[in-house]
Amino acid sequence: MTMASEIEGSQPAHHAAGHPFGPPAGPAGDPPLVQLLTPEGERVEHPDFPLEVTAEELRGLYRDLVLVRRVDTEATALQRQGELGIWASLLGQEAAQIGSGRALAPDDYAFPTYREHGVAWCRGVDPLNLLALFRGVHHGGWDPDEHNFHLYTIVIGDQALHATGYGMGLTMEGAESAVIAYFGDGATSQGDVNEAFIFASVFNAPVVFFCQNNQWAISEPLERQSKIPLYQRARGFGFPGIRVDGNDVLAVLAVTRAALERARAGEGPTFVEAFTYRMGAHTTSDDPTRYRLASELETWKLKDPIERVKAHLARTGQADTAFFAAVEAEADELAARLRHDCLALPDPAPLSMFDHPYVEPHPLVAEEREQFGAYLSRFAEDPASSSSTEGR
Amino acid sequence: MTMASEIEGSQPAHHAAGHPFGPPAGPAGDPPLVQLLTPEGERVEHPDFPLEVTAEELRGLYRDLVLVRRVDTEATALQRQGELGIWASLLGQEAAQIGSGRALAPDDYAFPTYREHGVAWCRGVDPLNLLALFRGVHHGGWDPDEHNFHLYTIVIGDQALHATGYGMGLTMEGAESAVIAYFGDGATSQGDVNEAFIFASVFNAPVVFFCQNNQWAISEPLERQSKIPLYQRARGFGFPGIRVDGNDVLAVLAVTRAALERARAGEGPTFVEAFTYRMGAHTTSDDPTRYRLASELETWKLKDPIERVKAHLARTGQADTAFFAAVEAEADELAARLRHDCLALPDPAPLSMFDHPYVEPHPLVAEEREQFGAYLSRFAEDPASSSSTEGR
Amino acid sequence: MSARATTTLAKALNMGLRSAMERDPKVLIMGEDVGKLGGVFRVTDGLQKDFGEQRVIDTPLAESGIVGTAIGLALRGFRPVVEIQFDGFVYPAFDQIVSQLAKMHARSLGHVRLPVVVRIPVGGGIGAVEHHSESNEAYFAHTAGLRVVACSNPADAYFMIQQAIASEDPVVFYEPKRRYWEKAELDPEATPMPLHEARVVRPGEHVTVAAYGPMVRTCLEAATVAEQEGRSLEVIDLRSLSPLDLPLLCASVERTGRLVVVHEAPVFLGLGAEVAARVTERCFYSLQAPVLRVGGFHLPYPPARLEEEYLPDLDRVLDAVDRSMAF
Amino acid sequence: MSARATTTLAKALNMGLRSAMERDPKVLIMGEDVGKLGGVFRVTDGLQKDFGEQRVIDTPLAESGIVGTAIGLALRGFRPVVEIQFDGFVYPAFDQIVSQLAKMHARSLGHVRLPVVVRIPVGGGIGAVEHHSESNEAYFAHTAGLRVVACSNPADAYFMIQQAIASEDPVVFYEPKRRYWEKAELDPEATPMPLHEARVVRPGEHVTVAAYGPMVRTCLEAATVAEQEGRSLEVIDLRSLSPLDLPLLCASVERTGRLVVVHEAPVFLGLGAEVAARVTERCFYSLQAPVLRVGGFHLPYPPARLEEEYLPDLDRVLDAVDRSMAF
Ligand SMILES: Cc1ncc(C[n+]2csc(CCOP(=O)(O)OP(=O)(O)O)c2C)c(N)n1
Ligand SMILES: Cc1ncc(C[n+]2csc(CCOP(=O)(O)OP(=O)(O)O)c2C)c(N)n1
Ligand SMILES: [Mg+2]
Ligand SMILES: [Mg+2]
Repeated sequence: MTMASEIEGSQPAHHAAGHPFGPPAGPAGDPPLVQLLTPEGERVEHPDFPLEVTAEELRGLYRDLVLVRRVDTEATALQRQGELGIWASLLGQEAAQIGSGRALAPDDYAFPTYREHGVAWCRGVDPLNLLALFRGVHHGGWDPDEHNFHLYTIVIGDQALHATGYGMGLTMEGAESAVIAYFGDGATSQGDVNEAFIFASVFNAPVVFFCQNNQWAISEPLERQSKIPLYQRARGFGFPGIRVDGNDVLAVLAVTRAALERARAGEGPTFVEAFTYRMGAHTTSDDPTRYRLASELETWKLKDPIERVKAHLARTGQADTAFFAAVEAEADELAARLRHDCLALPDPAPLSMFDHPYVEPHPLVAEEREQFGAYLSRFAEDPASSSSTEGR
Repeated sequence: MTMASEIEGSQPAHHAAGHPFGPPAGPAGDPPLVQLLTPEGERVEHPDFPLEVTAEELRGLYRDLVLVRRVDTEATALQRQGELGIWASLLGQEAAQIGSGRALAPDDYAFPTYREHGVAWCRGVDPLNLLALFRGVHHGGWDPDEHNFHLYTIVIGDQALHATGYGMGLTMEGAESAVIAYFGDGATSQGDVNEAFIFASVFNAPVVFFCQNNQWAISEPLERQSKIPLYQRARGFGFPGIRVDGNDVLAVLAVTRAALERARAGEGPTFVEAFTYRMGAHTTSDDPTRYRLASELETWKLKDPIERVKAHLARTGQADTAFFAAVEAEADELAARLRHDCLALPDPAPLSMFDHPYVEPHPLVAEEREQFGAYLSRFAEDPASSSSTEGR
Repeated sequence: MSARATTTLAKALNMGLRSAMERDPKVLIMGEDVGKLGGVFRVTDGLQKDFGEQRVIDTPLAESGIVGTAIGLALRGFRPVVEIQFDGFVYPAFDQIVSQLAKMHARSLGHVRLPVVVRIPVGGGIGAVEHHSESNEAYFAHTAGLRVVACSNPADAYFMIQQAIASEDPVVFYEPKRRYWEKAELDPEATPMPLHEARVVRPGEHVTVAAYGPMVRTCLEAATVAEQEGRSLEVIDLRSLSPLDLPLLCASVERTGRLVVVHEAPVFLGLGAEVAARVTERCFYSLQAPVLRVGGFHLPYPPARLEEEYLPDLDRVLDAVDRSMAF
Repeated sequence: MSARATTTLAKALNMGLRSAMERDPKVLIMGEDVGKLGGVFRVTDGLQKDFGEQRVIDTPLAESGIVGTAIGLALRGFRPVVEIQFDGFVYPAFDQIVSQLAKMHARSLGHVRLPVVVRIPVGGGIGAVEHHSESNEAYFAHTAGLRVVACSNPADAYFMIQQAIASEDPVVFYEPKRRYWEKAELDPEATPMPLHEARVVRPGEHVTVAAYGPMVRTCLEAATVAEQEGRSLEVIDLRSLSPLDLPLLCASVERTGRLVVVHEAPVFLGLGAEVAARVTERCFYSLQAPVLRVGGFHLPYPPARLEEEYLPDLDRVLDAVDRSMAF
């Protein structure tokens, strides 16, 4: 199999006579999928993506996968218990995120959506920050430059342009690093994402467009966004697209590495479609039973991103039960720590909301802050003066 | 030559070893161009686009071409004389507009930009309307439904979505007509145009996306919008794209007809790139000497869209000098009529601006109208009360 | 359906949409997740099942695309009702709304009509993450060519959505998302008042308090508390933000001599600015105090744990009433 | 360069941009046709030639893309100055401006700074086709997180653009397009006043007239005429629309007792609404008349042959002064 077919899809080269524009375009069947580890945990080779992984690296990836899933489970539980306002689960997408996150060099920069908890993990962002965000303590408390990991972006697609601009900046500076822009299948329909493709292509920006196709945009299946496989979108913009098994951490690692390498080498953008599945609800507010069949989930459970790594590690003797138990224990510890720290998160002080609307002084903000401070102190001095039925 | 190569471009099928994503994407050289009439006026055949044209039809097309160029020249002159605020010339794009405009069936619907004077002509819109628009008398005075020709859209790309929505409506009604959306090369960079591709593809809307690639978006050459030929954009969205010689009225007619037929037959959208050249300035306000070489224009003059039809008609004896003279005379007459009518266009009455902001009554508009009316009458009664140095 | 049932605001909207769709086959619903899911707030629940995928359309995830194709559908004679999933996601469609939807009727010298409704769940108070709690009505109210309305209760929701759909002009229709689940009586047989009229929801003598959408209930609660302190507030539900029902407002202010305007949107150039400026111009000699405004601060909407502080509440309304009375 | 030369406003902007680019290599210019062409108004004339294609960037034709990538560049430490070709074409970028540019500093708890300037040639009066004559400053002034300024003369243009570029906050920078070719003296060595302060451009006694951008000259002309009629107008150039320089405004109104606010934008929720509401609140007892507003009508901007009627002019300003004096 040549890469070109993977990149460009397998469109028939000739059309039926009498149809000047060829046969009607439709789903192009099962396009090729780069895979290095089968769902059964068997290591397979791919001519274009050779990958050497040491046992230690492999165990490290396994640990990442397990820990971020545990963070996710704990966050979902915290939400159920009323401690978070909402939570967007990464369940099922661990390999896509850890594989791509671990492909990044320290100087590379990542632009996430709201679901990239696994990537945040790889970039050293304490998951407590993510809990704090979904708890409503802040909108993004980490320093992006400390982690080369931008803030979560909630408006679908907006960050694709930020990533592209950042990449243009890298090119101008002659920096040899790359940018990765995360987004979902639904996001491919946004104008901004397509404009990002154009800017990245025209300015040859070192950007990897990493699309986690988890098959759903809330309740809408992929057919609502595209009639052809998403990775083929890139060819309309003049750069390569490739589909990788998003539940295969090794394949994602290898393909993302290659794409980043391409970017760093000045060869421009690449579109990586990580073919995966949102195993949970869109967020804790969502009820997927309204729009999809339980059987779909069952099929995907057989392709679980963690199970296959575990099976491979065990089968090849690269890890023993003690290792698995240790990771499990570490996960429990992490979860307990996060739960504890989350419950201990102080609510921000009321007046702190006036801290950062602007860098420089702003008379209206200063005035409102002062007035509101005075107003609050009146209540503090004389709580009876509050007529509110809602307790403050 | 098979159509598939025209539709999909001629990307190499294999990549250099060691480059997992293939060779860096770049301009794909000279992609195939559908042509039925050479610049020298020679009729050539194309396997996918057989076209029968009677001598009468051909003379009709010639007449269209000459008349719309004449309208354009007159409008430019009127602008130079201060009678129009600005004019966007179609010079050089006559074949693209007449070829596509004449491909339309009466029930088809066209969505123009601000430069589609040739298409307007085909849809029976009196050019006086266009002069009035650029004179500043109105923003679009014709009834779109009377001509199945929408208003001029000035915001780049917006109309692509309107066309798509209209097409979705046709599908819902089971109507067997099609929509054509006009836009330029620059417009392909707008999010809205790309979103239109997505909606049209997903809803299989009967839309022909007709892109006049006139090589320039004001001062920006095509390289600022795309690294690959524009017709290839479509393949990223799952529908066919094709490049046609936009200076060849017959090729444009044949290709557009086929694309419209495809749309009417329920086969969805097509992207037609009419490869042409903006022979004049962007508008009368523009100075192209600042950004492009005169030699480029000279090259394109050799491919003039009208000359080749004239040469063909003359050479094949389908028209004689009397015919050419008659068309010339008709053009002069039309120009004289337009000039006369343009100069006679009354300025709209001041209060008429309050006529159509809303369909239904609106108290604020009514109040402002009344107050402004009263204010104007005060001046009318007592002009001395105006202190204005700018005469009213 | 039995008259005078008790209904949530969300359900009332659902009933209103259904009724409009039954009456006119040209009415369509478009948006993200409006089909099987019934919208993230379930406002379109069951409509796709009953009216089919051609009339209740799950669109690609692109707001400009949604509004832009809705305009195209309207040009073909349909009456699309567009759902924007949350207030903060209307901005990608801003160009289509402001440059096309608002202006096309004028541009065409009246030939083209675009009876499109853009439904926007608006405002905060639901503990959401960023972009899900915005109050952006001022942008659209400032835009000539649009009509902007906001419902505050189930009965209005039911009638106003139908009136908006029946309007030949484009309407931006605000739904107070934190009131979606509040119940009230709804008599579908009642005769609705005109879409663009305001309503005195509680008569009073000392201070007029004008609000709309989610803040109407807050102001009513403030009026109840104020009464216990011997202050009689007249609460007006503006309902229509563009155009404004000035006659009703001015009649009230001429009686009370004082006006407080309340909304969640930031005060600076919020709707209250226009109400204040216009009422002051008309009722200059009646006003005993300047029109006071209670609204959000000049900040991006804060994280959820601060929204209770950020949003105007009963106490801040009463505080403004006090300040007004002090003049 | 010789001090105190006479310069057009467009040229002054060009000089200001050049000076900022010379001072700081991180300053970039981005937009449609800003390179070889020098922008459709020639404001960036010659800059690409002198600073290269890496610093003066002709972008693809997509405003959201321009602002979105400018944000990315700012995240990398650049200071992009974005040109929007005409006022009516900023809307495709509205989401990036309102949801990202305005909010990212707050979102990041202060970690991220976005010193991006969005230049917008604004307003009518040049006989243009649709979308080329809009006054949309109220949208951005209502948006917390943005700063909004408007220059009215060459000297201010020269200094304000540099101050805007130096600002650590995002600035929407309005340029009065019909004044691009008006000349005035410019001393590049002068010490500029702070960016967010207003200026009394003509002192007076009877009525304060506040304006900004293209209307400042109109108001100065009105003041000249009024003087002949014995009326002394104090004309204030607001310069900064967000934040407003209220102290200066109020000091004037406290002296004159009357205020007329003038802008091209439609009156309804135009900047004058905020000025009126806020000044009335602060100067309630000083005002002899309600704050009156002169602006565009509540209509999509009309075709060019009607713009002279649509736009506020000297007579409409004087009419408002008369009405104010009549209270
Ligand atoms: C501009 C915009 N419109 C709508 C939404 C509401 N919304 C949040 S997530 C989502 C679906 C996103 O789907 P996809 O891109 O596939 O990402 P996923 O959630 O599956 O990871 C929608 C519609 C939004 N956040 N932004
Ligand atoms: C959204 C928007 N941005 C900018 C402009 C200003 N503008 C008018 S025409 C034009 C270039 C258009 O180029 P192209 O699409 O190739 O069409 P052409 O003018 O060549 O026919 C630009 C930038 C506009 N009209 N709309
Ligand atoms: Mg998804
Ligand atoms: Mg062009």
